[in-house]
Amino acid sequence: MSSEHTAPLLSVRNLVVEFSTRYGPVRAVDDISFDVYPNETVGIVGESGCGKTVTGLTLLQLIPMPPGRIVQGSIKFDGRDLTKLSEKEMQEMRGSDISMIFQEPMTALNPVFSVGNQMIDVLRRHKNLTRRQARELAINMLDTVGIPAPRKRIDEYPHQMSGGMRQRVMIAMALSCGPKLLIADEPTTALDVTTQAQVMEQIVKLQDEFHMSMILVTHDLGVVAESCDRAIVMYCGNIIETAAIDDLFHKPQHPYTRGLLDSIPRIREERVAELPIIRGIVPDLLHLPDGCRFADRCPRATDECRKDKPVVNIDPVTGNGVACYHPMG
Amino acid sequence: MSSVAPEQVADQAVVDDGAAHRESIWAKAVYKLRRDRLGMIGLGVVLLYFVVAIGVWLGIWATEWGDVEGPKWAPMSAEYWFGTNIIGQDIFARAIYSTKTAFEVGLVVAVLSTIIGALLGALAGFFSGTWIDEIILWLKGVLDSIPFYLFVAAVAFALTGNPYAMHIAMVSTFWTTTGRLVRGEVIKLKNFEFVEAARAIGVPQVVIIFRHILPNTFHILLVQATIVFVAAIKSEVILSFLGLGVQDGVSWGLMIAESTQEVLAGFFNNFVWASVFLFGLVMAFNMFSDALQDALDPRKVASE
Amino acid sequence: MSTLLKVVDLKKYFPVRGGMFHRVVAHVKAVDGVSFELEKGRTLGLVGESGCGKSTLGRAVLRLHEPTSGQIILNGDDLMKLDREALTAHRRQMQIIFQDPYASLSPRRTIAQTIQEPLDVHKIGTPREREKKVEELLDVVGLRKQVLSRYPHEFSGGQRQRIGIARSLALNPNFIVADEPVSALDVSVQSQVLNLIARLQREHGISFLFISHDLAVIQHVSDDVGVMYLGRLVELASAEDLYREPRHPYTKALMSAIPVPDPKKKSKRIILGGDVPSPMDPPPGCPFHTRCPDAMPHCKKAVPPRVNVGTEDRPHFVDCHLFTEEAAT
Amino acid sequence: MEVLQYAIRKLIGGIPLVLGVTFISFLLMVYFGPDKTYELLGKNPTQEQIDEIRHELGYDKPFMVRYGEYLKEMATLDFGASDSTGEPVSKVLARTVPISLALITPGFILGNLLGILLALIAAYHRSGPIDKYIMGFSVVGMSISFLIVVIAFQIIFSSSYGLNAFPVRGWNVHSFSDYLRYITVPTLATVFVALGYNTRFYRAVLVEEMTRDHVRTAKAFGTRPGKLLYKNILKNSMIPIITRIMFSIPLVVVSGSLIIESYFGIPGIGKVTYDAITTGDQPILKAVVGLTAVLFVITLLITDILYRVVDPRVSLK
Repeated sequence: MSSEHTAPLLSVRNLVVEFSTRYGPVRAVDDISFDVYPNETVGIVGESGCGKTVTGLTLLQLIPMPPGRIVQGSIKFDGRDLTKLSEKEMQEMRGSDISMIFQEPMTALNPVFSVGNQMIDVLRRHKNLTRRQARELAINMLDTVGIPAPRKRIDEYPHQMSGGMRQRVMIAMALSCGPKLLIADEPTTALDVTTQAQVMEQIVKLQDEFHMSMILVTHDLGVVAESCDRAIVMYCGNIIETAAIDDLFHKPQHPYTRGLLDSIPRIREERVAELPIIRGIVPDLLHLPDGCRFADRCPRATDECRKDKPVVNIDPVTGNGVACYHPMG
Repeated sequence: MSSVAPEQVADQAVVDDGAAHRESIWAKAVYKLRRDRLGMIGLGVVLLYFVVAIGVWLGIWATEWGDVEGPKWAPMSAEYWFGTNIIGQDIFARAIYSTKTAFEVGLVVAVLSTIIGALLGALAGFFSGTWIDEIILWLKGVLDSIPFYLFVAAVAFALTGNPYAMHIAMVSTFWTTTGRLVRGEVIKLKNFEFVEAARAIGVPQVVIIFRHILPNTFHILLVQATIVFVAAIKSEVILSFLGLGVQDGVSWGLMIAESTQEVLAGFFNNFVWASVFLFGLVMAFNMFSDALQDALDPRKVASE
Repeated sequence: MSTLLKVVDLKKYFPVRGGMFHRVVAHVKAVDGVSFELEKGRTLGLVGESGCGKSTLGRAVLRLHEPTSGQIILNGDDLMKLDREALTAHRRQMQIIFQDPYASLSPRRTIAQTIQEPLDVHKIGTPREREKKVEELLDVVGLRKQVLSRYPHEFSGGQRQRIGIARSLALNPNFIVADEPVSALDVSVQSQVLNLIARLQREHGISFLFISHDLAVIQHVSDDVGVMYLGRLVELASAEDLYREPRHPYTKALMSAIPVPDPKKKSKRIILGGDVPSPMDPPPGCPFHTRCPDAMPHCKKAVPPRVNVGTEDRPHFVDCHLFTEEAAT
Repeated sequence: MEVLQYAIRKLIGGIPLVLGVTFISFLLMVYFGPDKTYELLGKNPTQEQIDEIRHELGYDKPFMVRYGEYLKEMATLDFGASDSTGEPVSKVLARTVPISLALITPGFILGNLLGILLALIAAYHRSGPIDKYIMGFSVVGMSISFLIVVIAFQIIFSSSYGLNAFPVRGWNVHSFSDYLRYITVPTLATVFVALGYNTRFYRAVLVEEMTRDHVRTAKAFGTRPGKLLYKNILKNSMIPIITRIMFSIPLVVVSGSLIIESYFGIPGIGKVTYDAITTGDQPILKAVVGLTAVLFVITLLITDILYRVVDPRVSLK
């Protein structure tokens, strides 16, 4: 839960990320602000192309630059503005204070080195360890993330492991230097449902053990509901709603959030003839409407919505906020 | 559109009419190509050479390439722009005439190797893992493992006196790279669902190959054809030097071959001008080919 | 009701080649003895995790993948006995809808060419009539006539999926295999396409074999549901019964693993250990015994037979020793 | 043991290829090749004389028998004697192959090493000015004919019109310094020509590897750029790099030395082959073609084993 008493660990303000394309610049992330408090899990949800992944990557400045560019905004982490750090300082930060895990565990690990080799590299990069010490620590980490026979498996190559196993290795690597913040970009999307459950449970457990904050980037509202404290809903590069998890799922304010929640196929008591839908399609980032970007698909839209873009107003008490002129009650 | 059920109206509303801002690989390629300055310069130069070649072909200029006109080894002058060679032929006329020879060799070899490479590559790819594939791969392996100049020599022997021995030899060996690339692409494409969809409909295999698969390899073929064109022109030079190249007429290769004796005696005109003409065309073609490759690279296209 | 499709003991083994002269050294048992029936106008949902063989099964039923053995009886004809020509003729009544909306349309062909191709191949009607039919089909899937001369890349994923559906409807099939038709789409578009498929089934009486890894999607469209694990059908029942009371331990685990988009309903989860075994070397006995929380010694030895735990007119089949007599004693 | 088994399997698998190469070379060079009958006969030969010579040369035997004999020569490495000099082919090879290797190897190694180095620099500065210069140089290098480079370098380095610092042609090597003097110009020419193609190819490979997910992962864990380049990118690019190097060996040894040696008048295998081409010396040509095919098969084999060394995913089974 957000708290007014502790300072946020991460504080993003007015962040704008642009990609140059031949049709002109595209703002993948357009003026977003949010906070992440210590030990808190914040979900960033939205459909493909909404800017959630770019947000995650931008925090560590991992978007390809060029064509990407941070146009403005600040990313304050632990009192330092990451946008102002030199590339060298940023390298120190990556993998030690802030770690990241990715969607596709098959391609995210280097196929020609054993997992141990890769883990030892990370450990020795950020900690003053001998090879032997690093290896022992790596074995410990593999054990911690639930890999059976870690002493044997540490010398295996990624292709010798299953998808779930590889993702655990990624997690072990990410946590090995004791980060304060973990950015998980669709960590279970490429996995099967049953494996997904295993891995998600592991992540949540470890987050607790390691006293980390976590940003969980996902399109899966189910995953958000189960493991986040708070969530940010993105649409076309904007944050359109942010709320504590119970509020978001039970009293969604933004019509888009509501539509998204309604349209997820879920196991129901009764089979319904028609699933609720959101009309229309996501607008092209190159041709965004002037007003609210959801207006064309919104059942509540008025002329006001089409004229000016609503901004997120954060309620100082709940910490919830919505960018909508006509929020749902 | 008369009978539209109520649900359909709701449905139809979800479909926007405006085209999404995606373009075909070709539209993107043309756009990128036109913005590639070096590539466009390259294309311009190639076209210039092409016009020269057409002129020769039509008999408009350089008709006197074979005539002994002046003294031997005349220096550059208003009459003999590039001087004359050992028997007094005009080097400028010969260099111009050679442009036609180069285009002949390049075009014939590029077109034929591309066609053969496309067909055999597509067959091998579509029937990958079967004996058809095995045979084509074997043939490719065999041709790749005979040293090129030896192969040309052998073909020249077998076809003694045939002016196209060189062309035949080049086509026989140059198709293999195109074939390999097409095979790889076809193996990828044939597992695409649109090919399965065609099979599910009952489209015959031959039609699937020609209508659904091969058109999707055109970008590879185009780039490959430009590469083969350059390779053919460059090989002609060396083959002519070895005495296996162009049989009648003249080419930059023949001119350079002639010049090897001259340069040691201090007469550089033949060598320099043949080299400059050759380099100009090859360089321009390489620049164009590079730009084409960049423009048609699906990954690069996708990244934007 | 009458049976449209009857599949008996269908097997599809993919040879694995290796060694000298590309000998067959092993088989991937993608589909290993599957039997089911599909009634006219109904939808059988097929659910399972990746690699369980559900997609292969869908293609084997259409003989897009040549089955290794078994019977496929569609409208009284055994498809396995047909030669190439007769099979092509039979393709009029059976069609397939694909997963990837980007890979399933030929990129160099216009929408009109794509949708009309089935009519051309089977020489149905005059060119004039074909054109008219194509327009009708567009109407049915909710696209406008103007799209005909455009190319696939001009459309969004959901629109492409509609085009694919129009193509598969062109021959008025009475049986369609839908292979993960919505899993590549965003949530809000998913419901649009699911609604379309449900409507087609109601209005045209088409029978579907609907393949998905998503239990919620399956529930929405299916009358009956089969659960696959490692090439076998482990549970087969009406959707209502299966979702109300799953019987097979695997189905139970699968159901519990789905993240519920409701933070207040944190379900009690059955976390399965380990990974799915390789289909090249499936375990002896029950394929699920290596991960089954209820495994008994007997499960390692014998392949469980199909048991009806429902009633005669409302069957609920389970392939599990928990319900057989010899194991109970 | 695994490797040995694999090698044997692979060599057996190479038999069809060798058969194919020998068959084609037999067909082109022997069966349809030039007829020596009339060269060996005087003017106005009688039919008996013709028949006798043809019989001696084996021209009257059936196709398959002649091919069989050719294969036997291949298998026993007994190619007879050169038509033009009468020297046994095996002796010719023993004399010339070492010279060619000594001539070609330095340029080959340098061309690849420098190519990789330039490619690394270009890839590291991708899209920047340094990259553009290197790639520009590479396209220029690719556009100049090998023959032009050889002639131009000869003029520049070896003739009185240029530096006149190195021998113009020939191979009169008695000491290491002689060796260096004779190989300098050919090596420079080889490197110059190879560099354009190599740099461009290797850069493309490296840049492709740079866009992979695992490189981003390594970056996300703070890996320094230098380490990223040699550990994540170079090591992962080894398969295409090895493929290129290995497959250019048969080509360079025969085709490359052919031009260099014939132009510089160096008595290596290339020169011998060139002379054999111009005089139609079949025993030599047969030997060169056959042995190159065998070399090719061995190259394939070694390449596969090297793949296994650099990539754990490759299985030799």
